[in-house]
Amino acid sequence: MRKKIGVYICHCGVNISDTIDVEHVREVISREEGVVLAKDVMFACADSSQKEIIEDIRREGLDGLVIASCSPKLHLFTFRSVAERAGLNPYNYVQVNIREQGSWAHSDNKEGATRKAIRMVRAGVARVARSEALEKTRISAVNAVAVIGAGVAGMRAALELANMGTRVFLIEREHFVGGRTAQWGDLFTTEETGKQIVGRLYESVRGNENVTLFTGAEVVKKEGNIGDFHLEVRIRPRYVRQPCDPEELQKAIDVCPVEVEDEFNFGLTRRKAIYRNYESEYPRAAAIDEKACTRCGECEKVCAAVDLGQKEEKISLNVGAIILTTGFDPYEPQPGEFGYGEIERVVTLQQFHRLLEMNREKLLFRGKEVRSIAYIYCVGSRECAANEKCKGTHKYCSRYCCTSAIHSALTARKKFGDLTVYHINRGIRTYGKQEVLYEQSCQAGDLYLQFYEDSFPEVSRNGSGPVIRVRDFLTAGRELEITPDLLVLVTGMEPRREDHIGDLMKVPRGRDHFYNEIHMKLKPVETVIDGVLIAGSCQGPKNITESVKSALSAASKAHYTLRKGELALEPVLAEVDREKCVWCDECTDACPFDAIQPVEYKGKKVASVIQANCKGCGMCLPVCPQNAIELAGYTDEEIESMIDALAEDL
Amino acid sequence: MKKERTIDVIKKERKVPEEVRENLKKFNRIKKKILEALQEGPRTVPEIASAVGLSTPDTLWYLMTLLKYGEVKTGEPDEMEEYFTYQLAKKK
Amino acid sequence: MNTMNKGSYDALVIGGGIAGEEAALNLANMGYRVLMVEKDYSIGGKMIHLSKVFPTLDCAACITTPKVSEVARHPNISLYTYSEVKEVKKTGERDFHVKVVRKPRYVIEELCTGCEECERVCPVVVNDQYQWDLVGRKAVFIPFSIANPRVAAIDIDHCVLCGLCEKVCPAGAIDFTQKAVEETLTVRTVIVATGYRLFDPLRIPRYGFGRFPNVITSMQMERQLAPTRPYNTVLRPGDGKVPDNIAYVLCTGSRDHTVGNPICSQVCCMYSIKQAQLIMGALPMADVTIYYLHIRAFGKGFCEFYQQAKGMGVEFVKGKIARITEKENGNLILRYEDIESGKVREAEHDLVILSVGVLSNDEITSVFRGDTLETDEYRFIRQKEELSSPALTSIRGVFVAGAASGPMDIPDSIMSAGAASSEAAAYLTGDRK
Amino acid sequence: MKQQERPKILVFSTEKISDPAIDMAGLLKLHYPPTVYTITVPCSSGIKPRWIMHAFEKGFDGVFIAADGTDCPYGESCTDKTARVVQMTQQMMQEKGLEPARLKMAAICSVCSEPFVRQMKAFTEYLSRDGN
Amino acid sequence: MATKVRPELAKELKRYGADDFNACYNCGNCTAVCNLTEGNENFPRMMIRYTLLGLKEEILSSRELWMCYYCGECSETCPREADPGELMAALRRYAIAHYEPSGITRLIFRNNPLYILFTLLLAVLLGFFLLTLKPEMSVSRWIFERIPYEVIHNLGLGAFVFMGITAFWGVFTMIRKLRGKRVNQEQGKGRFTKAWNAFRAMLREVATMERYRKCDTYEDEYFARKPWYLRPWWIHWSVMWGFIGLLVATTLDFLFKDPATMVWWPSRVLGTLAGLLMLYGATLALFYRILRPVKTYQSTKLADWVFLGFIWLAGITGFWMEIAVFAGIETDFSQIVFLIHTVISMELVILFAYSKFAHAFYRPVALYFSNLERVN
Repeated sequence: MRKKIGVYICHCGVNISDTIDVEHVREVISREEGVVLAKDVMFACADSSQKEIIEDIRREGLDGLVIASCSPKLHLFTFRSVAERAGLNPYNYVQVNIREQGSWAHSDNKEGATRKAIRMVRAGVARVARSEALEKTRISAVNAVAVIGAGVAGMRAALELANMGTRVFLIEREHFVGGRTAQWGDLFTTEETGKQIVGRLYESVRGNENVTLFTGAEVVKKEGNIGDFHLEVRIRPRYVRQPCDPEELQKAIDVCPVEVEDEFNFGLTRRKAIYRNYESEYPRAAAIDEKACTRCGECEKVCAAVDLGQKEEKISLNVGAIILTTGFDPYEPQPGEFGYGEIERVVTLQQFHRLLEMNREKLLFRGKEVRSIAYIYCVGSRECAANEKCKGTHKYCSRYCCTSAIHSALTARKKFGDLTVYHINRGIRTYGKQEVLYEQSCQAGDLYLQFYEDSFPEVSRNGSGPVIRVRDFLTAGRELEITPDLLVLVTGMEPRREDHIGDLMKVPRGRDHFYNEIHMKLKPVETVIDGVLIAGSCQGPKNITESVKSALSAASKAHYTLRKGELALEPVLAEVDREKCVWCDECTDACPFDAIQPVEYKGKKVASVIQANCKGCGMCLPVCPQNAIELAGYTDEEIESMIDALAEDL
Repeated sequence: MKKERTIDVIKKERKVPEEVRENLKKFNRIKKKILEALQEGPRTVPEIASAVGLSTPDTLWYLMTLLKYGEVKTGEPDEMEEYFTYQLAKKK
Repeated sequence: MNTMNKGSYDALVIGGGIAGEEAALNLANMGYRVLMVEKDYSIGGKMIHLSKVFPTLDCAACITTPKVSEVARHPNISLYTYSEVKEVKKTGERDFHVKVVRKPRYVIEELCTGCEECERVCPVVVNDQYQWDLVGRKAVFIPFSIANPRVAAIDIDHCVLCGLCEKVCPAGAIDFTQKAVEETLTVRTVIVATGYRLFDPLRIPRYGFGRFPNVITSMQMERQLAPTRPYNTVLRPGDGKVPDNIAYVLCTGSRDHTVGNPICSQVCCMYSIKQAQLIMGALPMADVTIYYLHIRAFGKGFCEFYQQAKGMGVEFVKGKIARITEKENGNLILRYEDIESGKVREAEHDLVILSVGVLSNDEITSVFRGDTLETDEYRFIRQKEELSSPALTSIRGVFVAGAASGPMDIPDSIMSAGAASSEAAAYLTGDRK
Repeated sequence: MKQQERPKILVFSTEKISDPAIDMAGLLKLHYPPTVYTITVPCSSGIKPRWIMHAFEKGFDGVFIAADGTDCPYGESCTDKTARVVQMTQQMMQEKGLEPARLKMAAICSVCSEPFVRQMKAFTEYLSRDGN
Repeated sequence: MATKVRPELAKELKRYGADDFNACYNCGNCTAVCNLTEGNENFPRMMIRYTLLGLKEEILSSRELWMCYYCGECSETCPREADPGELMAALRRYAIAHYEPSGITRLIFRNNPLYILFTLLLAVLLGFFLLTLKPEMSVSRWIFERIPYEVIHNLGLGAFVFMGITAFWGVFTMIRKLRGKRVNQEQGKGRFTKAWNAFRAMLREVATMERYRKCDTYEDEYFARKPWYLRPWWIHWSVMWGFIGLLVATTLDFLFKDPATMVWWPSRVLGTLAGLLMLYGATLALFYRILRPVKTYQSTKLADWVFLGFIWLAGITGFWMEIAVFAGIETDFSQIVFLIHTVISMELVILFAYSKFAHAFYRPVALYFSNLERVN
């Protein structure tokens, strides 16, 4: 079918016509095959011209439109909407850029510019003659989101989505919500403790009819694509029913013969196989540690709420998007790293936070009062900066630890009176307003020593306590010795060590092994897997505020993608010619978006494009040995006809 | 379609401050001098400055403004490769 | 001034920088009708003027311009540039009365095609604020090449009323009869994304800024490194010499009680490191020294970026510059204590860049009537629940995005804008707590 | 007249990155020969070798790929993949007796107008020396 | 060998009047903004560091302490408001207190209320002692009726001797410590010439205050905009030389009895000029301390008030007596004024040994050692 094409050539005031002989171009083009109408206009973008174009399209019944004017970056959408208003498919419109790449670029060569313009417009006409009317594909989308991980980031994302009207499934691996924040006591910039924030958020989550919370739950299977994911979730039993009499529970805990390290206190204390995290934990119900429990049944005898007969459940969820807020693990120092594990009075920052929480009047560690504390910074962060021999792999800065350590020192002073505090650091990074904390700490009398990039403090033993030797950068390299009552290793953040969910979702990791976003600035919470978003510290070290910000960002992205219940996909998508395809698998390798999968066709395996995942980049085109893939809007026919037109002699 | 020139309307309402006029005169004067100095061939900023009798920072400012509006273009660097030379964009 | 009633919007976004854009786009994509008010001639904020961004070194324009044009053409966003919010008054939940003044640019926006004909004929030259005074511009001018809207404006204060622009304008877009127009509107929620101000180094006379032409600010260097740079290459403004020994003075106006700003500006370390890398690329023979107190390379990829700069040969010296003096040849002597050796040293450089800090931009608080928009002790917008709801302000229904609430880098600003938009959307839905 | 029209260069630019740079070259009135023609595609790694070969067949003297480089909105793999396209095509060119240097690639960031113009001038110069 | 960190010292220093130095974040601004630092003389930051780490010996053996004239630029521009200048002052007090063996200075400097009582009592004693030299005056007679002449005379003598010994001990201790710190301890012939040169340079500084004048070199500094006669170095010069002049005049007076009535007698003229000079300096200094235009004057300690007040009073009472003698007013009132004058003068002498005033002999020692390093 031959198209009826209308061509408009814009003077752009004099911007184009000063250099290009617009009238001549128009004349040449009017003789082109298929061109039923060729006009020159003073300003194509002006309202009056737009109206004129619409009238022309309707009157002449045009089914192809070419406007030669400025760059499509400026007015492609303007003229596409002109086409649409006139009832013409917007993809049957082509804009030819004879200003930025014509008159302006070649204002020194009028003749050349005019000839170039003629060829360019011809190419546009050739393209339109072969262009297909494309429609945005609409696929239905479930307005529901699975948020995986119920720390502050997860709970905030869930709440916000729910408040905006999206259904949320909040899936937590542990039996208790709150993640790392629950383990922190006092927090910087607020009077609230970590527990209180967790408590408040948990209450909001519980009271929100749009959120369903699963604890002890893990996603074990993921299928589908954006708008329509199918998740299978395994829910481990708690073995403790609600309501549960607290006295009976206490008895059950007392009789339990199994004792294991308490992860909540980072191994500082031990707990039973039936346990609770803390007084006001969320949900307020004890749980039995499946792995540790020997099923001896003692607890069942003294506590009516215990039910060892509970079984694991599996549920299926259908969601439109997934937000991963799986958090981080604190760095675990190597045995012997700065005396860790070898000298008794050496703890990690996280353990120290717990110590601050657990002690009341005096700061006690293993029965002895602590009056002086030394911190060694950057343990497990900024490794190998200057040292080639270093074996560590954590080259990144963990961002939160400087502030967290300083804050813990100030909290300790507030709680336990005047202490002697040494901060053996590598350059304090209390960025932004956190700087005031650093200043307060100095004023309170904390002493800051700085070690060199390539010379670490040495820790040796003196009885049960540590002796630290450090060359102090700030005192012209003098070697100093400190014998604190307690050494705190300021350990940073690591990606989750157990991370089957990341593997399941196929989320790419960055060089630091944290989840990687597509683009730090343009798409900071999106991953290359459409519909899978990341937020919080699973993406990289972040403090609470930053985690929450990213969580809320992810919530807004997820919400606006799904809210209409359908997704409109750009029609510029790859298409596979099933006849030609021999399924060599090259295209799946080339596609960074997991958008190509094999399907059966006429008894053979052929490639098929998952439209929801395809971004229309065309990366699969050149790799196909059969030339079986084309990109809509950029077909061989279109491109080659353009080349013909551009190459043609005048 | 052509409406009345609006400049005439505003001229009745606004007075042009003296310093704005002075600024214009000064610019025209300096522009003329710089372009004259460049008639003889490519020059560096300190050379232009001494020819024009202006401080080097001011010379640079005016020169770069002329460059921006296409009166002047950047030439080759001097022998020491410390300074660029500048020349007239159009032959007069 | 005429007052017009211009109807209602769901959200008012004050400020068209990267944070405002992100927040507006999110809300607009959710189907809300958004009004964005920007006081400058173009949206894009500070970011659009930057060279490249750390730590990825992609060009700032490549990242802003897509967002800028998306904002400009989004059917749900109305854009008022060169306009100021004069009054915001909360009259009830999800009901704010707003007054906006649209200042005259003396150019009819709809008609102007950005052809620059007027600029060519205008005889007046004044400092170009978009090049931070490094070069001149005309009295009628297109703010900068990637401005949006890319429309001319007349700087009437410097106009000699010659009328040439009107005579040559092919689109008949010049209109000297324009007057400021005040519009009253109602909106249901407000997002404050007014960004930040840069520290003015004139306040530290010891650094000689304003007296020594070869002492410049980091923003001026940013312009020199940008693709649309004023000098076509990196030159020192004192005499146009190609600099070969460049110093960065960090913490200029940050972490400094004597100028009333005790907090860290969070971005100066990284932008200086970035500029140092770009300079090394532009002038391979140049030495770059960064005088720092602490390198705050805390974000994703920052530490690696810092190491990369070291690897390229950028010199890092711990020590605050106490004083700068000028030599006859325009070179500068920097006096500092080299903390590593504990000794006073003097170093000579031929160009000094003051890495100026980030200050609050709190004028916006004065337009709120009735309820006060509270600020914190550093005059940034107070975040009512900084940890769990970072976008909440002291007024319910008014949210803060980006550097208006504190120093922030671009990813953080974008995230905080995301937070503001989702909080605003939840507020608009009528929250169910 | 016609010899002025040589050498003809076909540029493949990308919508979000290199084409804006080429636009800006015009905006800044940085001149380059009008015998440079541009076809814009979404991503430089999606250019088919056969298109390039087609251009040579139809009389283009040179083909230039203004690649996205690391700025590519479709991910970092773009650079490698574009390089592979070039490699594949150059092999095809060799088989057809075409000089591989007639196909060039360079990353052009979205504001790299000057580098683009430099590339165009240099390529034109190279091709005209080569052709005549 | 690693040095043990002793954080107690920082707390101890607070008692000597330094409050804010903990805030230091080691930017080095103070060291570099100071016009007096150079090459091997780097302060105050390193001194702050020594204080924080408790490196007592480093402090006591540092000549840098005395190279500082407290221009105040460091405190003025300290980004953390750590007031390094004040720490330097406190460290000087600390050093004086530790050089001086009797412990009296230590008592005084820790702002013990006993301080006022003790010094006043001592001053009264020594004032009375002076009167024993003029037993004919009616005030003297009145006193000796109540306390026996011999008691006062012998106690006073003893006190003078004690003071002399402790002062010398202090200076000796300082020299020992500074010698120990010297980098290049040369032997051989040249060293005497060098010592002589160093000594001369020290004298020149005392005479001209060349270094002190460097304080206000830059336009942005407060005093740089003032004429020389309103600058701190001139205050210091005039008080110091006024004081010395008066001391000389008094001695001459004492040696050549009774020229007191003759105004144009050379020692009289010297005394008048010196007195005026001292009064000018003291008045200006008090004025600045009340006005507090710069940081230096914002933390005036009790000891400073006492010292300046006494200088000023000594001057005023001196001139009153001068006028009284000249006009021939012989009343009880002028005798009481004379009593006050003697007591105050003695107070100043005591302060000489046990106070900030002691810098008058510690600083030259430090200058000497500094010059020694330099001529080397």
